[in-house]
Formats: sequence, structure tokens, C-alpha cells
Amino acid sequence: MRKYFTDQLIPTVYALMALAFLYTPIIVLMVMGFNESRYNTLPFSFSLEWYSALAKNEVLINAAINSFVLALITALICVVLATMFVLGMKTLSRSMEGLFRSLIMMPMSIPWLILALSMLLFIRFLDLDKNMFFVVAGHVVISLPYAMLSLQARIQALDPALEEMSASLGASALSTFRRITVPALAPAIVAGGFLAFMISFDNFAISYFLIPAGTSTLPIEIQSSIKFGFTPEINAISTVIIGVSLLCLAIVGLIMGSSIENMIGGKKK
Amino acid sequence: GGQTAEEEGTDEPATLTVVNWKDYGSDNADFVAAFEAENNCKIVHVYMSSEEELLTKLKTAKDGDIDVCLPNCTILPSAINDGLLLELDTTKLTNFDSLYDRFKVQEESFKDGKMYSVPWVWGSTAIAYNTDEIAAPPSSVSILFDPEYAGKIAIRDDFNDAVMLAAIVLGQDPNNPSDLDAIKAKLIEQKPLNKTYWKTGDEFSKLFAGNQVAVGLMWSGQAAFMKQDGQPIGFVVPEDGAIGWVDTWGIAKGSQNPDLAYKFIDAVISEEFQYDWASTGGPAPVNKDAGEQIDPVYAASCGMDEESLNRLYFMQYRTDDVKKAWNELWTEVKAN
Amino acid sequence: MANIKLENLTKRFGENTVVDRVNIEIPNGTLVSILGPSGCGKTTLLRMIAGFETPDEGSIFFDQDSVVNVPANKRNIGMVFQSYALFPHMTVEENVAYGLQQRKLSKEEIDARVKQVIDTVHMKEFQKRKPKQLSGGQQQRVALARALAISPRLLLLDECLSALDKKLRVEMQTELRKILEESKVTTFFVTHDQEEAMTLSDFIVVMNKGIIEQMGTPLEVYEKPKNKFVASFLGKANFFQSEDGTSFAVRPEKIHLSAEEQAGARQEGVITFITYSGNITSYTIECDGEAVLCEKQNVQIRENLKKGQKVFLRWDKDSEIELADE
Amino acid sequence: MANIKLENLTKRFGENTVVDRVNIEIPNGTLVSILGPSGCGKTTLLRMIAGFETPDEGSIFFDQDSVVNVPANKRNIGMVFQSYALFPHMTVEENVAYGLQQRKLSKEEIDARVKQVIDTVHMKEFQKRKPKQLSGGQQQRVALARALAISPRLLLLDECLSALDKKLRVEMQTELRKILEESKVTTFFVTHDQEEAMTLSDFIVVMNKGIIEQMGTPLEVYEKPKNKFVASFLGKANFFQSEDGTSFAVRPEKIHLSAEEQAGARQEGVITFITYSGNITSYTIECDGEAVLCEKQNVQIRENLKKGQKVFLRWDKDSEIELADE
Amino acid sequence: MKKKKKLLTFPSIIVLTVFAILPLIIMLVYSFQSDSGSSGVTLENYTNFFLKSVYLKLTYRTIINSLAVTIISLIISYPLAYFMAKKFKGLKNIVMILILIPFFTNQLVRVYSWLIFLQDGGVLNSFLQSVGLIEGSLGILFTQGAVVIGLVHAFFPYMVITIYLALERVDNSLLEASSSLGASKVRTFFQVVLPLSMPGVVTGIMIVFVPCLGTFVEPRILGGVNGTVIGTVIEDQFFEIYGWNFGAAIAFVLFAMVIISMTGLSRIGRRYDNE
Ligand SMILES: Nc1ncnc2c1ncn2[C@@H]1O[C@H](COP(=O)(O)OP(=O)(O)OP(=O)(O)O)[C@@H](O)[C@H]1O
Ligand SMILES: Nc1ncnc2c1ncn2[C@@H]1O[C@H](COP(=O)(O)OP(=O)(O)OP(=O)(O)O)[C@@H](O)[C@H]1O
Ligand SMILES: [Mg+2]
Ligand SMILES: [Mg+2]
Repeated sequence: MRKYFTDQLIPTVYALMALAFLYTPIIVLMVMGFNESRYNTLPFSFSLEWYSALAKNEVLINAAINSFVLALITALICVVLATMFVLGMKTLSRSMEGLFRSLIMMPMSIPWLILALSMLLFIRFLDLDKNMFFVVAGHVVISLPYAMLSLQARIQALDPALEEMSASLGASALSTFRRITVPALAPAIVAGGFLAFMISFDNFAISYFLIPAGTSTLPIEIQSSIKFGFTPEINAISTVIIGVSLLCLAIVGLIMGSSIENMIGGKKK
Repeated sequence: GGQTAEEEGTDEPATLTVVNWKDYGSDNADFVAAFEAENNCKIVHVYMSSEEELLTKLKTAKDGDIDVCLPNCTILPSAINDGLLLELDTTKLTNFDSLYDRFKVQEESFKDGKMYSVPWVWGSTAIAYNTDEIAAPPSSVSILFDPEYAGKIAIRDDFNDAVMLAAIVLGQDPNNPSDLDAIKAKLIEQKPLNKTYWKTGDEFSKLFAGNQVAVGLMWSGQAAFMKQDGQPIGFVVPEDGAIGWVDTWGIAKGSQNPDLAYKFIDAVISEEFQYDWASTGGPAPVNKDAGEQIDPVYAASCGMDEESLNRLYFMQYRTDDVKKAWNELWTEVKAN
Repeated sequence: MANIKLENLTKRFGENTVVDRVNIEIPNGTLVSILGPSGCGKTTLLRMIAGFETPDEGSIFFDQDSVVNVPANKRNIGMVFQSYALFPHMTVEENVAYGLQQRKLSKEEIDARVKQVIDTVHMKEFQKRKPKQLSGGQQQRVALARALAISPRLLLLDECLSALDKKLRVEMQTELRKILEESKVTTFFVTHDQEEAMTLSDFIVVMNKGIIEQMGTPLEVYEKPKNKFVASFLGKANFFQSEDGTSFAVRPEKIHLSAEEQAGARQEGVITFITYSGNITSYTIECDGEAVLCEKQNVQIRENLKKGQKVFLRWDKDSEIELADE
Repeated sequence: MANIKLENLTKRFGENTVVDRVNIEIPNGTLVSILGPSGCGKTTLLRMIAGFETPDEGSIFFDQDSVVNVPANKRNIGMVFQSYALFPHMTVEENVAYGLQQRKLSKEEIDARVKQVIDTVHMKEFQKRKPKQLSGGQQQRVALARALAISPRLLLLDECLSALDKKLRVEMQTELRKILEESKVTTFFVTHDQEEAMTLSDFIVVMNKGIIEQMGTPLEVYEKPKNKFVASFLGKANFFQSEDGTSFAVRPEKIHLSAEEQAGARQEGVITFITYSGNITSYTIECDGEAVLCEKQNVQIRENLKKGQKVFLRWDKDSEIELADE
Repeated sequence: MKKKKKLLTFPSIIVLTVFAILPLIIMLVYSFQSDSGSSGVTLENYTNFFLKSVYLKLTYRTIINSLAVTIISLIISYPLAYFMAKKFKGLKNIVMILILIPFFTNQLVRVYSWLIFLQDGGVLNSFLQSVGLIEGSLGILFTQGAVVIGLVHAFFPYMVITIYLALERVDNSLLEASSSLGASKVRTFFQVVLPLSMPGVVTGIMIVFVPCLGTFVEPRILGGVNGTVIGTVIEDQFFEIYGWNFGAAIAFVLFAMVIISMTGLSRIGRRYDNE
């Protein structure tokens, strides 16, 4: 009974409370997407008006797709870079390791606004055109620390004996990497990619300053509408995105079956 | 930018890059479609989020990045002084003659006698109030300093508006206030009366619609739009005046499509465009023909009438030092 | 399938020299056991041979070729770690197949070999399990199978049987011996179990504090230990002083006990302690204040010596092991 | 310091019953060894007693009190895990002191006790190190010290000596025995080493596939095994069939070998294999197609029996162990 | 072999150097130039910052706010991460995904939703009134409290992740060993679990505290008249008055503070990391 209390009841209630807090604004925004009032005022009166408006709003939809693609590319690059980094990190001397690590973590500690502006100045300094390359580079810079965090935690838990064993069985460094290291790091890679994706997907400052004219992302659209007030179409598209991402995760979960267990963090050995 | 394609009639349409506010007339889908069809071009919108940021965009742009832009009179001289805009030839604008005379000679548009931008719309930042709570239109901006409305007031989080507002109340020249300390004290005194300092139109409209704010400083255009949308909102430029502003169009120095840019500007100052927008919740027109067609009752209700126009203190260009001083003053008020 | 030579092999961790100028030459196809106290450097020695630690000094030769600069994955060594190091994300089968896959064999060849090796270690019914779902002993067998599968030229076994029960262990020893004889693979075998070492190996190396105390056949090392350390580390020993001041040792089983006074008895004493351990019974006998250990095989069930009884001790002259001075 | 009773103790993992209706009663202050093949449920049994696994059925009594609902930290049990489970962020000292600190003793008492226990396991020079800096055997000793320090009423040792070399192991066994005799703490001792089990324990429990095959004193279990499994698991055994169809076993050391024909010889055969293991030499003799194992203590160095030689086998009638039918 | 592995760290380092360090150096140059456009090196931006009490006051307010957010995030995150790592079984992955999903919505939209939720007459207020918990208005929006709520909401999930990853590494047999040595759950927690999860806690603190110092969206919108912090001052410099030089100087002061606090924290982290 007591065990049930401490092992099940309290944790569950606690998690539910934390999730309730987390979802408060999300639920508000979802509900308001179905509310007739453009000013999100109560009383609530159900309407699909904003969804039908959204369906016609190509600009917003295209922006959302752009954000998605950009975030995906950023996440992939970050994952590759971060994985390479944590693997090489072990061979660095302590002080080098510290230096490199703080270098990579640095973008977390500078307001992105400043980073974006400095990159803009830099592009101007180099006398280059604004282009998507720099947008991606900027996104990578700010997302990389997040990808790194989850990978670092994991690599420390990786038993070096496994890699040695693989070598002694004749596996080349590459083969060891592919068959031993990557699977062991997989949960962290997925988690890191996920974090990087989210950071990029929601980023306004970098995209805004670096993106070439004629291209837009969802955060840019939202930020630009806010001068005069955005309509609940924005709520509608947010709701759609949440729905789609839940669906994707569910599908991935079904396909990967039990290995979803390992998706985030996962279990050690 | 790209090649102008009109003469040869090739399939490749030219692109015109326009820096403007989102949902601010010039990006109206119908208008854009019609313009594109007529001129066989493609308009690309780049949105700005503040006036200063437009300057940033112009300064960091490369040739061809931007064709047309929408500077406000407060930053216009900066842009002109930094050589960011092209000198204009008004003879290329068929609708220029229809402008109210005062806008043909808008001081900030000129440097050394040369014109660099064309006024487009004007408006006021004045008193918006909830007609359910406040029956009669306020006659003075001092309503924003009235403790009776404590907690229901929202002025804008903007150093320029704040300083000018306090100057009007204190009887100083809003464009050249004589006693900044008094202004600061006045604003600090006013601070607790606010529900919030609003930053974006979105905030104000939602708080207003949610009955959180009964009276505040607001843009005429947005107030007109909200009124049309059924909000119980009244708008007035009170007797002691309010803040006026003028938005203008300029052509970026590096534009590769100046001819198309002229066409664009000409289109947005046309009688048709100006009337359509002003009568459906947009700001006031600079085109005289358009202005005269607007229902005078409607015009009065959104401060577009002649009387309101005459009460306004139009924002003037400010030097960097003034801006810095005002901004610091405002920061101190907010930090207080 | 290789002749292994270690020359002056030395490894330091910080100030500690954990392997100290080790010289050994191991003929092709022999099984060498390494015995020594915990922490004496056995694992470190193996890790240098495998290529996971770089020696600070000295060389390692496989058939005349120095391998110090050959990376671990090119040395063709089968290794079983003390900690098993099974790949946690692979099943038993996949673990065993791993090394073969690195060798670009056909799928059929791999399957056949995997099946064969898994049978050898009696793990057939567990082949689809992941390591987490196995007991310690089962894991150890998988680790052994994985190392054997690749038919290495050198096999390094770091206490690879220590988690097995005696019965399974003896079986595995027999299997191991058989496999090794067939494949003629040179093998280093680290163990704590001296009986295992003696049963299994062609040579025994006794290490202590990073150095080699003695190397030889089991018989040599057991019957002619060079010093007190080896004598007492390998099996039990009673130490005595001769009149001329040199010391010698006598193994407990070499001491004849009798209740009656007998010719040539060297000592007499009283039994103070009797320990039964199945096939053997040990007697501790107090002789002139010194405890002497004596072991008798239990050839019958009835015990004829009792605690407190007076007994006479006798041993052959050639059972005396002369020890180097220390 | 407690009388332990297990009643019908059962544990299932999914479909597998890994501990199956175990009933034991252990008197106060005795040392019980649990022997059994890998995976037979020894660790699981210990974990239930310690309170880390909840039994699916059955009860556990410490001195008449059922402890099934007592949380692990209130059971006052000292446990040494197969995996040691040392706290990686604490030094050896701190690890050992940990349990004492939970008991609100004074700092002096704790220090004194820690010092004493660390001395007992010979880890004094390593007391400031963190577990990562220790060898496997050293870690095991710390784990033992940590469990002993709290003077528990029940000590659960899961293969706590398996990583030690023979010499240290024998020392630790002696220490352990001494400690246990002084403190009279009831002890469960899981081991793979039957000799260790027999030397050390008051009782031996032989487990197989979750059930208890036999429990008794070492003498009983070794000399009177109930069935073939116990006979062959504990020590070696040769199995024969009598004329009346029942089967019996004979221990290898109970068989007398002689090159000359002797009275009462039961079998004759040829030596096919000789294995020397220090104090003992084993002979495999082929008699009518069956291999018979025979062990002789090496009381002298010279060997008098050779491979291929014809020998005669004899044993006493009372060396025959009758086995239950299976 | 080792040398080759070292090369793996280079791509990240190069990307960071080219796309963050070099641009920032340009920005740093700006911070030493005068706003008035005259060339030459000047410290005026920095002296301006340190000599005006208003900026110091805002800096102080920002630090206090960020600390509050960090502490509250820790209080929410640690138990949650602990329950996920040690108590939930299949459930924990679902919880983890649920924690991450809200990040797919835009930050601004989330902040505006808080505005709707918290405002007087809004959802929370109406609810509390109808339950009878409060009369009149709640008055929580446009206070520091609202800012803290918004920021905690924005950042605590990151902390949950870092702590969770650290706790996952704490072997359960250690908890059992502690328990067998007589330690209660609470003592086991403080003496074994907490120290071993400390590296994750330290990272979590960094990942919350540091970005908090530079935020401006939540304070501005949720803090109302009291929402001015150092982040909004920087934003104003760049967006309102074209004061890049001064803005850059403030940003670098902030950056220096971050470096100092990170050095301190990682020293603590390293102590526990040294297993
Ligand atoms: N990475 C290391 N850094 C510092 N010292 C080490 C390291 N690895 C091992 N040692 C030390 O080197 C010595 C030899 O260690 P090694 O593991 O080779 O011993 P071992 O003979 O295998 O012991 P065991 O039988 O207990 O496994 C020990 O004293 C150990 O503490
Ligand atoms: N958590 C678990 N889930 C499922 N099966 C388990 C689990 N733990 C142990 N088992 C299985 O239960 C059986 C008994 O395991 P246990 O660890 O008790 O064996 P053991 O006798 O201690 O073996 P060893 O001597 O190898 O340590 C084994 O077959 C094992 O695979
Ligand atoms: Mg070792
Ligand atoms: Mg076990």
C-alpha cells in the first residue's frame, strides 16, 4: 500500500501536475483556435472559421513548411557534428576539452538577437549575399549546444571496453563506430536531434536577420503579424503542428516498437 | 531584383522587393495580384518589425536586395543622410499631383532641395477608449494621467510616444521638450496607473477586447479596424492634441528595378487604393481626391478629419543624441 | 597459431609501474596461464598484448613481427574481458557473429560457425536473448564464444571462467582444451584458480607486483617453486628451516601422518584443527609452537584421526623444496 | 544473529519460475552456502531475502517475524553484490563508513570501526581511493568490508570472493570464518567454488532450476548425495549400475588403483589420460568402454603410473553411494 | 589513432569559429566604438553602462529573476526527472515526449496564451472565482510573478532532460546497496542519488539560468510596466534607437557574467564528475 503510494501515486500525480502546468498555455491556444473571437475573448463560441482561413493561407502554410525543412536540416547537421565532437572529445587533453566544450556551449549564453546581428554584420563584412547557407549555419550554431548536451551525458556512460572488444574482434574504427558506438549512442542522438530540431523550428532572430528576401519561416510570419494583432489562424496552425508531430511520434513508435523505449535517454546497458 | 522584363515581354517576370509592415495595405493580396498581373512582375514582401530595423535592413542590404521601402518620417532623414535612398523624380508619378499640398512638401522627405520619398499615409497616435465605459470622447490626453482610470490605462512602450505625451500634458513643445526632468517625473507618476505598457497592436487589441484596458494611446488605423470589427472602441484626437505621423515610400539606393518601383509607389498613392484602404479601417490618405470621398462622420471617428489633422503634433526627425536621451529617460521610467 | 615473445614489456600508470620489464617467450599453440595476486598487473599485461594499452617500454612479437604499432583490430586476437563487454544491443547470436561479419564471410559460413560455437558453450537455448537477460555465467560463456568464433591466432582469456560453477567450469575447461588442441591457438589464460591453471596449461607464469616470479610447466612450478612467494601462492606449503640456515618448503600432501611413532619421523605434534572438504581433509598440527598443515585424501569415509590427538610427521627428503634466500 | 526461515518462497519473471517453492530453516549463527549452476536462482533468492525483490508467493521469517513487508533498509542485512555496487563518488573509507553513518554513531566510533574493518580486508593502503581506481579483487574486498562494518544480523554474500586469487581467498575465508564466529551472524554465502563451500559452511544448499535439490552438512551432501545431480555437481563422481538395476556413484578419490592385480578388484582398464594438478593427479581409465575417473594425492613426486598402462580398480563397499531413481 | 580521433572535434569547432566567434569579434569591435559614428576606440559604452544606476539596477533585477526561475525550475524538474528515471517504467517515454511536444509551438504564441490565461477576467481568474477561491481579480499578470511563470514554463523542460539523463546513469544496484546498509530512502537520495546526478543538475542550471539573462519577450509581455530587464534594454538599443554600439557593450557585459557563472558552476560539476 505504502509502496504503491510512493512508487506510483505520488510520482504520477506529480507528473500530471507538471504536465498540467506545461500544457496550460498550449490548451488555451488550442481552445482559442476554435473560438470565434479574433481577440481570444470569452465567452467561448465554437467556430472553425480560423481553420478554413488557415487552409487558404498559403503564406502561413509555406512558412510552416519552410520552418520544418530548415529545422530538419539543422537537426541532421547538429547530430552529425555533435556526435563527431563527443567521440573526438575523449582524446583531448583536459584543458583543451574544457575550452572546446565552452566554445560550443557559448551560443547558449549570448542572446540570439546579438548572434544574429553579428552574423549579419559578418556577411556584410565579407560582402556576400544573404542566403540560406548562412541561415542554416546560424541555426546550427544555436542548436548545437542542445544536441551536444544530451550526447555528452550519454558518451560518459558508454563502456570503453565495448569499443575495445569490437576492435579485438577485427572491426575497423569505422565499423566499430557504425555497429557499436552509434547504437549505444542512438537514444542520445535521437534526443539531441529532437532538441536541435525544436530550437531551430522555433527560432525567430536568426532567420529574421539572415533569411533572403522572399523566404519566410513560421516564427517570422508570427512575429510580423504581431504589430497589428495576429488572428487565431496562428493558434490553428500551432494546433495542427502539435497534432502532426504527435502523429509522427506515434507512427515512429509503432514502427520501432519496443525500441521507442530507448528513444529519449533510454536505459544504460 | 532582376531584369525589367516589360518591354521585351519575356516570360521571366521581374521581382520587386518591398520592405513593409505585415498586413499594412501594401501587402493586400488583391492589390498585389492586380499589380503583378498588370506589370508582369512578382512582388516579394520583406517585413519589418520596427523603424530602426528598416534602417538596419537598408544598411546591411546589398545592391538589388531591396527595391522599395516604407520609412516613417522619424527615421527618414537618417536614411537620406546615410545615402540609403534614391533621389526621386516626381514626374514619373502620375498621381503625385493629387496629393494634399502639405504632403507634397513634407519636410523630412527633402535634403538639399532634393526629394527622396513620397508620403503615403498619415495617422495619429491618440486616445482610444471604451465607449461602454467612457461615454463622452475625452477632451484631453490628461485622461491617461487620471487616477480614476487607474489600472485600466495602457500607453505604448515607446520612448517617443511617452515623451511626446508627457510634453503635451505639461504644455511643452512635444517635438522639442524643454524640461526632460519634469517629463520623467510625470511619466513616473503615471506609471502605476497603467495596466501595462503595450508593445504590439496585438497586445492592446486583446487586452482591450478582454476588458482589461478602458483607455489608452493607440494608432488611429488599428482603432478604426477594431471599431469595424465590432469592438466598442472610440478614437479621438483631443483638444490639446496628440501625436501624428507620416509613412512614406522611398526607393532603395541599390534598386535594380527603379521603374517598377515608381510604378509601385504610383499605384499605392492612387485615388482608388487610398480610398479603398482608408475607408475600410486603414490610416488616413494623402491623396486629396480620396480624402474628399470619405464619409466625414467616419473620418471624424478615426481622427482622419481636417480638425484632428490640425491638432496633431507630427513627429519630427530626431538626432541620435535626442533619441538616446529620450530612450534612456524612458528606460529609467520603466526601471523605476 | 603464433609464437609470442614479450621483451622488456613495461607499463606505468602515473608513478606506479604495474608491469615491470616482462620477458616471456611462448611457443606456438601452447596454453599459458598467468597467476598472481589481485592487482599484480595481469589484466594490464593482456591489454598490452591485445593492443588496448601502449607499452611504455619493450616490444611484443607475434612470430618475429613486432606488433606494437599494429592497431588492435588488425592483431587477430580473441579476447574475453573480465567484465565480458558484451554488446548490449545485440542478441547472443549477433554478438558471436560480430567478429565474423568483420571478416566478410558469406552469411552461410557465418551462420554455421555461430551455431557451432554457441553449441560448444551450451548456449543454444539462449541465442535469441540480449545480454541483460542472462545470468553472469551465461554472459561469460557468450563472451568466450564470441572470442572463439573468429579463430584467432592468439586467445586472451581474462578470468573467463571465474563466474561458472565448478561442474560447468570443468566442462568448459575440457571444451576449451579440446578447442585449443584442435585449433592450436596460442592462449593466455588469466585465472585465480590454481587448480584450473595447473590442469589446463602447458606453462604457468606466476606474477607479483608487475614482475614475473617464475615461469615453467605446472609440475616445475608446483614441485620446484623458486621462492617462498611462488611456493605459497601456488598451492599450500609449510616452511621449515634446516640446520644450515637455508629454508625449505614441504607441501601438505607430501607429509605422512600417523598416530603411531614411525621410523624417520621428522616432527611430532597435536592436531588442533580438522577441515573437511569433500575429497580432502586438512589437518593443522601444532609442532613446537608452529602450525603445520597436512592434507589427506579421503580414500575412505571413516576418519581415524581426531582433534587433540598426538601424531607423528614424516616426509621424504626429495619432497623438500629448497628456496632461494629473500 | 537471527534464525531464518523461508517458507514456500517463489519468484517468477514473466513465465519463468526462477525460485520455486523454497523451504529452508537456518539456525542462528550458521553459515549456509548456496551452490548451484549458473542461472539457477541463487542471486534471486538472496535478493528476496534482502528485500529487493518481492516474492510472488511464500514468506520469509527472521526469528519468527515475517519480514516480507519490512523495507530493505530496516532489515539490517549486510549484502555483497555480485557486481559490488560500490558508490563511485565515495572513497573506500567513505563507502565503508556509509552504513555506520546511517546508524547515528559518533564520529569516533565510526572511524574506529572503519579502520578495523578495512584492516581486516587488507585495504588500508587504498583507503583514500575511489572505486574506479581499484582492481576487481580490491573492489570486492571493499564491498565485503562495507557489508561487515554494520554488524548485520544476516549477511548475504553473492560470490563475494570469486574475484580473489586463491591465496587471498583462503585468507579471506579464514577471516570471514573468524568474524562470523565472533559475531555469530547468520550468513548466506553464494559461491561457485565447492571447495570453498565445503570448507567454510555449516550447511550446504544445492539448488538447481529454482528448486532445492539437497540441504545438509558438507559431509552429508558430499558423501551422501541424494541424486545424480548433487553427486556430480558437488565434486566428481563415477556412476555405475549394480546387477539389480539400481545405480550408485563412487568418488574418484575412493578408488584404489594398482598396477598389479589385487584382491577384490572391481574393474580393470587402461589409463587413457593423466592430468597433473599440483597436489592431485587425475587418471582417466577406460574400463569396458566407460571412462572412470580416479584421483590420487601426490604424496611423492615420482609418478609410478603411465599412460596406456593396465590397472586394476578397487573400492570399499561403503564408498558406494546409492542414488535415488530419476 | 588518437590523433585521427581528435580531428573529429574540428568540424564543430570550425563551424563555431566561423559562424559565431568571428561575427562576435566584429560585434565586439562595435562595442568599443562610439555611437556618434566617430571612429576610434572608446570605452564610453562600457562606462555608460557601469556609471548609470539604472542599468545596474536592471542587471540586478535580471539576475534575481533568473535565479528565481532557475530555482523554481529545479524544484519542478528534479522530482519529475527522478520519477521518470526511477519510478516510471513504460510511462517515462510518454512523459518525455509530452514534455517536448509544447516546443513545437511558437514561443510568442505561448507567451500570448499565458497572457490570455492569467489576465484578470481570463480563464484562471474566472475559474478561481467560480470555485470561490478568490473574489475579484487575481492581479498576477503584469507582475514579476507572471514573468517567472512564463520563463519557468519556457525553460524547465530542458532541465528535466539533463537531470533525467544523469539519473538514468545511476545504477539501481547502488540504491539497493544503500538500502541494505540501512539508509532510508531519503538518506539514499541525499547521499547517493543526488551527488551522482550532480553533473546533470549543474548542466540543467546552466541551461536555464544563462538564457534567462538575455530574454526579453516574456518580461516585456508578461511583466507589463515592470517588465523591463537587461534583455529588453538590449532589444531597445537594436530595434528602437539604432544604438548598436551600446547594445553590443551591454551584451558583452552580460556575456562576461555568463562566463563567470559558468566557470563557477562547471567547477562544481567537475567535482562530482570525478568519480
Ligand atoms: N587506468 C588505471 N589508472 C591507474 N591505475 C590503474 C589503472 N588500471 C589499473 N591500475 C592499477 O594497476 C594495477 C594492476 O591492475 P590490473 O587490472 O592489471 O590488475 P590484475 O592483476 O588484473 O588484478 P585483478 O586480479 O584484481 O583483476 C592495480 O594496482 C590497479 O590499481
Ligand atoms: N530481471 C530479470 N528478468 C527476467 N529474468 C531474469 C531477471 N533476473 C534474472 N533472471 C533470470 O532468472 C534466472 C535466475 O537468475 P539469477 O541471477 O538468480 O541466477 P544465479 O543463480 O545468480 O546465476 P549466476 O550464478 O550466473 O549469477 C536466470 O535464468 C536469469 O536469466
Ligand atoms: Mg584483472
Ligand atoms: Mg548470481
